[in-house]
Amino acid sequence: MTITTMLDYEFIRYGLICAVVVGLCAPTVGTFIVQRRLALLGDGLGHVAITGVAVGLLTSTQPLWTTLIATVSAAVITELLRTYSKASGDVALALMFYGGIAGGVFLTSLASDKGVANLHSYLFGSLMTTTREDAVAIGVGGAAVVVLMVLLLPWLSSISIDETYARASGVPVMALNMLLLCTAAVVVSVSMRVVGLLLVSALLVIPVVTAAQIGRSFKSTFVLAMIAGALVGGGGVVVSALLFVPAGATIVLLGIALFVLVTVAAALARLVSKNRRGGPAKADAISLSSAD
Amino acid sequence: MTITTMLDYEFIRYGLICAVVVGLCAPTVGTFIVQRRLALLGDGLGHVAITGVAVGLLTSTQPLWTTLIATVSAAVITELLRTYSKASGDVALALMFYGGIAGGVFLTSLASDKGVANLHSYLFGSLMTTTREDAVAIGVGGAAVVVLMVLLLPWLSSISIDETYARASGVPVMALNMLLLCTAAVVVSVSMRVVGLLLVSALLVIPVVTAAQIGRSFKSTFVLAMIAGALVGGGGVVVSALLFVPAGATIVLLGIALFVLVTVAAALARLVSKNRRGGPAKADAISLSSAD
Amino acid sequence: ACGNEGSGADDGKLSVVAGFYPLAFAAEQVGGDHVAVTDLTPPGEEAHELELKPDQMAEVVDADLVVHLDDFIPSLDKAVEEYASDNALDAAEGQDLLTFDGEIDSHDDHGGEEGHDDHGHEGEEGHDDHGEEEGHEAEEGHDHDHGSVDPHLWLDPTRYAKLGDAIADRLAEIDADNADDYRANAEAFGDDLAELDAKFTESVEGSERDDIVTSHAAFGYLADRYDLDQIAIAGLSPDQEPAPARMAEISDYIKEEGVTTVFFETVASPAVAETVARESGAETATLNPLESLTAEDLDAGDDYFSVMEANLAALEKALN
Amino acid sequence: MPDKTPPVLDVDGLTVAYDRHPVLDGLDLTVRQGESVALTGSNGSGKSTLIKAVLGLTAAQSGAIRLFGTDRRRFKSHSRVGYVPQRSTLHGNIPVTVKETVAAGRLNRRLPGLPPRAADRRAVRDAIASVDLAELADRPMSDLSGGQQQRAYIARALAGEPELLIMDEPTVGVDAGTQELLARVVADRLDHGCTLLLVTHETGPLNGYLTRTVHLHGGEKAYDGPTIGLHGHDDEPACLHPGGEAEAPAATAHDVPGQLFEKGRDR
Amino acid sequence: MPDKTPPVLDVDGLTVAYDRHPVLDGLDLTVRQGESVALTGSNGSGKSTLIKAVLGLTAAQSGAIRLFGTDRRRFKSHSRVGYVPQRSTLHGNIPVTVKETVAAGRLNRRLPGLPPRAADRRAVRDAIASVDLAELADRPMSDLSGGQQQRAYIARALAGEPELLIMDEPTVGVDAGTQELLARVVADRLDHGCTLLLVTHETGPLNGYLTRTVHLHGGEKAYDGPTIGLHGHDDEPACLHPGGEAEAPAATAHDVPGQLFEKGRDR
Ligand SMILES: Nc1ncnc2c1ncn2[C@@H]1O[C@H](COP(=O)(O)OP(=O)(O)OP(=O)(O)O)[C@@H](O)[C@H]1O
Ligand SMILES: Nc1ncnc2c1ncn2[C@@H]1O[C@H](COP(=O)(O)OP(=O)(O)OP(=O)(O)O)[C@@H](O)[C@H]1O
Ligand SMILES: [Mg+2]
Ligand SMILES: [Mg+2]
Ligand SMILES: [Zn+2]
Repeated sequence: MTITTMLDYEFIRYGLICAVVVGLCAPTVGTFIVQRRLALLGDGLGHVAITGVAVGLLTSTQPLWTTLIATVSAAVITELLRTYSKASGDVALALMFYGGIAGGVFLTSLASDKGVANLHSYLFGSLMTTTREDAVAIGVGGAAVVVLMVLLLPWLSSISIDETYARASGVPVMALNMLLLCTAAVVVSVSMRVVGLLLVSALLVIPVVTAAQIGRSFKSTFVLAMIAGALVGGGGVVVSALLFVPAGATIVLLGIALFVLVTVAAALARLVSKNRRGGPAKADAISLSSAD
Repeated sequence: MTITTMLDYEFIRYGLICAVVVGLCAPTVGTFIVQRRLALLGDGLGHVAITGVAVGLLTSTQPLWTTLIATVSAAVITELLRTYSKASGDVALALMFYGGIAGGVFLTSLASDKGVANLHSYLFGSLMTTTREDAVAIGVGGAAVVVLMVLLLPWLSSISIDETYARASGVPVMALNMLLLCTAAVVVSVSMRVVGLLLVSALLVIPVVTAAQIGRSFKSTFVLAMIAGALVGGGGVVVSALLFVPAGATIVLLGIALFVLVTVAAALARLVSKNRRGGPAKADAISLSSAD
Repeated sequence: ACGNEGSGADDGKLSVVAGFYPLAFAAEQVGGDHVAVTDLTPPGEEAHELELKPDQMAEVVDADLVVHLDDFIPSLDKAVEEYASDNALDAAEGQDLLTFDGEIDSHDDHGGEEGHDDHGHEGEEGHDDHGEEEGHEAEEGHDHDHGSVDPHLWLDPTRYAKLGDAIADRLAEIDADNADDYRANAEAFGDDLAELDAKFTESVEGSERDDIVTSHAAFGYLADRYDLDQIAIAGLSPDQEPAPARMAEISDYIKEEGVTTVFFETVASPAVAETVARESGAETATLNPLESLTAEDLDAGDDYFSVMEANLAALEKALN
Repeated sequence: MPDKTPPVLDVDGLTVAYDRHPVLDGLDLTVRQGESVALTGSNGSGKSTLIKAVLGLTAAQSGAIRLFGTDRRRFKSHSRVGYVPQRSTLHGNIPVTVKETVAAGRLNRRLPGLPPRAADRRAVRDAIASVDLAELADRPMSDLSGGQQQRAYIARALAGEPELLIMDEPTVGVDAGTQELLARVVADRLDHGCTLLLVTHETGPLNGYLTRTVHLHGGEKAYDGPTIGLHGHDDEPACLHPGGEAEAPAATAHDVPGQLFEKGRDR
Repeated sequence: MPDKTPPVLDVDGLTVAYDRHPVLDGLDLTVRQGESVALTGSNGSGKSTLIKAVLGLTAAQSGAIRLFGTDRRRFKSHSRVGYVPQRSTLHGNIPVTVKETVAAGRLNRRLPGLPPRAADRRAVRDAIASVDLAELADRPMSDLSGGQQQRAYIARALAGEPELLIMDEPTVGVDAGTQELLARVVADRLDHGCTLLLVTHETGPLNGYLTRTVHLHGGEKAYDGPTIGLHGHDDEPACLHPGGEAEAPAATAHDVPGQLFEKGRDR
């Protein structure tokens, strides 16, 4: 396959659309998640989804609903744990992780004769098997999430940056926290069915930390993260199509490569500017004192 | 199987020994890990182990060695990332997670004709299939880890509590950090072959956060965590044997149940003592002023 | 092994523990009324993902015979090695095994064959996170923990018949009183399989095409026996996320060669097969690799033979 | 003046205990509009606890708290109260600028989901200028020195244009020049009818504007009256010199003198 | 006295820059054994940066730093230096008691892997007592008030029985009683030949013991000489009154007077 014939294939077109949309949308939620040190939330929700599917199969309910219920309640419990026990975010996440896995294993073993075995086919999508409907759903849902996050940016950033102050100044902290975590739960549960859990949970984090290496403010980091996510998503699909490698893993590795590149470049830039500091430093000082 | 006949089975005896030893030993490393907000380190190392096994199979090296090399270098990289980039621990972990998974997927897809397919049998053990040699190895290794952690407790706790101060006061922070993370890497890589990754990574965290709910100092939390770990490990094996459920998952769920119980009990105790504060409060005040 | 009171001893039957469905089915056919067979993999469960629970371990330890397939269920292998090495029968013993290399198809510039990779997931603890892993990735479902040797030998009736004979020999050793019954049962089982083999040979030999496109390479023995070309999309495991280039290549091949059907397996997600089918204009159909039967299958009275007949019908339709 | 204006903050029989340790014990306090109150007391005497209870950051065992005449739990006009916490610190992985930090103090005047109006932008800019951080407005907080960060937190409280300013040791680590600047800002706010409740151990230019002192000791008010000795070690005025003008009878109930008194049982 | 004792800290042409912003620019500073030096300067003038560079917490672009005559990078007798950071805060999931916190300051006198000796235990106990926290020694730090926590950090620096005490605004939030207590502790240490380098904006009992003042401005020493105006606003003595006795010529290079001077370009 070459770069020109690639788009002749429908499944590559849809995969590309989904990758770019998830790349744009996941970091908008991810910025707040990363700020509050919950970088592994996406993965944790994925683990809980296993229990959700198991419950769905056991009770003969549509697994999508039980998954959503399981992940949203896990998000709520994480938040409550964080708020009311002495546990920090990562501990709440870890409890969710291990509880999610162990719960899934336990339930399957209790009722293995109900077809519960086949959990994973309810859980994991693959970028290359997305359909037109998937692409439309992801596009519409993704746009809604982006709009919500952008509109609430100052509020969500204030609770992520200094929660105690936000609470003292009357921001509805609990409600916003729940909104954020539930949005994350919905984004992860829905899009992992389409693009796979690895991809969505990695795109929640990697573009954001990449952007944070060069961003100078919360807002610029937010925007840079969206750009990085879309770039890595789109680029990964193209590279994987050219190189005969799986798309999801390629996107993630490309994201990590970009992170390393940006981090090293930023460090070098700092070093260089330090060494020739005589110049800009003086200029700086002058502009500052004249402004005084 | 009943509680009396249970110990007639050799495999239950060995499983019980391994569960109790891992229950005692994992929290000693875990206390420092949890204090530095790296609660998901164990799971992350497990993900990296996948890449390690893949490399071993591709290069026809003994997978145990490549796994150890992979997890130890991942631990080192996590620490370097945390120290030199602006990323916090959870972000470093997330990069390791997703990099580990994606790397494994990628490598397997590149060379699937080399028997790489069979990754998991190199990775995951099960408590119920531990042998005498496993039990001996785990026992000796576990004891060594406990001794090391106990001897270095003040140093390791000082770098976990206030790393900047420790650095300023001449504690060899980098060396101790590396020692800690490498110990964690070795503990996880070795014992997941025997008792499973879920079990060892969960026991790294759950007993510690349980203990932190009632501990009043670092040292008491450390000791309580060991007790909780051993209790849960041993209890879980017994319960799983009686109830015909998988041992690993049972231990983890039991651990979470204990955490919930302790947290609720501690919260209730606080509430009660608040409401009857008139009594102890006055007494307290008196003892304080008379001591003055 | 301790406590060898033998769970089957109560009613005078031999206790036989089998790793998963085809092994259990063969043991039942051969053992008849003289044995009580326990299938360690519950209906509908992925065999490779099995974590042995304490009570199952006790069954393995106490069994008169354990029938397993080396490299298929890692935790069972270990249990057998430690606690039942004297009472175990490896189903692969004495069989002419296929490796994935080359034998299965010719389309593999990049990783094709290999069949399965492993996966384990919900099963044992470990996996899981693990499970995750692939999970993360792939579409999932069925999978296999086998190295470069293809374990699905029961999909070739002639090899499956040899397993019946091997089980009969072992049972005869253990329970000399009923040796003749076991040999007779094995012979009858072999006859049924020979009949099935004849049906396959007949309908496949006369068919227009000999390409079978599957979502992963579980049907190597079937292809080997009946001279078919197996083209596996994801190459290895159904868990493995397929490379887009591979999917495009197979779509092109399907269009060029006029292949009509893309097969997926009962337990695996059909997503990859459906995508390739959509892209190339082919249809999808199921082939059952028979690693386990679901509770519904069993309730409906299905067994190895009826499922193989269904597979045959699907093949006939696709190849003609 | 104090007696004629309406009460802005009304604390009635407030009791707060952490675990088994009582910190505030039936505390009464009324602050009227336009007053400027210094809240003093030794370390651990419960000053921050009082403030946290008023802001709803700590649960009280008993007692009532009214803000602008409304019970705290029903109080919704959060923009009327500004808050500078003791020891704010940075955490999180993403850089946050001074402007973004200060803008968080203006959120309680904005409608969720709507962009800031011109007035909001101006208020943020003015607040930053008033602590002399205009040149650093777009720099990440993590690049700032300790005192500069503290000034940003003060600006955050000012950005909401509050009527009641509650500051917990706000001038900690702030240099003398900026303290004087800040004193002028505070004076200006007081002129506009703003009310001030300020915790302090330090002496400094601000103290000149604090006309009333409330001194906590042993979970109760040990002194409540006019500030004595405006310059110098004025953070403990009533206790070091428990003069006749103290209105609180509690002050005389303590018979421990000077130094010891300050290191008493309430730590 | 200062000129006769050996230098304890010797900073030579120290230059530190963050990103493109130079903070210290070829700074020279020598502190001799037994001196007690106040390090002053407005917010952002580089006081903490200087201290961090001395302790190896910040990389310097150029310049040499010698501690007790040894280059900082080869300096190994860490127990000779005690440090109180500006704004220590708690983090982590596990409770840590006051005693455990203070014991961390003693580690540099212990051999890794060995239990504490009686002297170690005594030093920790004495340090805690010297900041008047004995009764709270076994309480978790998170239960303490802001000032109490600060006192624990001071005790941590004292626990190593250092010869050079470097404190970055140590009395921030510490009540007057404890400040006096602390002043006595410091006086006692000075009597025993200890050296003191202390950053401060505040006035307080400690300042009486600070005989020399180094004032930073624009990345350079603006004043280095005896402390002027011991009580009062003495954190900016030389600049508000750049008297003739200033040894640093830099002080006269600035022609900006009073107030403006304090809010100069170095913020
Ligand atoms: N990590 C950093 N990155 C970039 N700039 C920094 C960093 N730390 C400090 N600075 C800048 O360096 C300058 C000096 O900071 P420093 O902390 O040394 O000041 P200070 O004299 O201690 O002030 P304060 O009295 O407020 O504590 C400040 O202008 C600050 O903005
Ligand atoms: N979260 C907590 N848990 C338990 N006890 C606490 C907690 N916070 C404060 N305390 C205790 O309550 C008492 C009052 O603390 P508070 O912070 O109100 O003091 P403060 O007057 O503000 O002191 P400072 O001048 O040091 O800031 C102290 O004795 C402290 O030990
Ligand atoms: Mg306070
Ligand atoms: Mg400073
Ligand atoms: Zn298979």
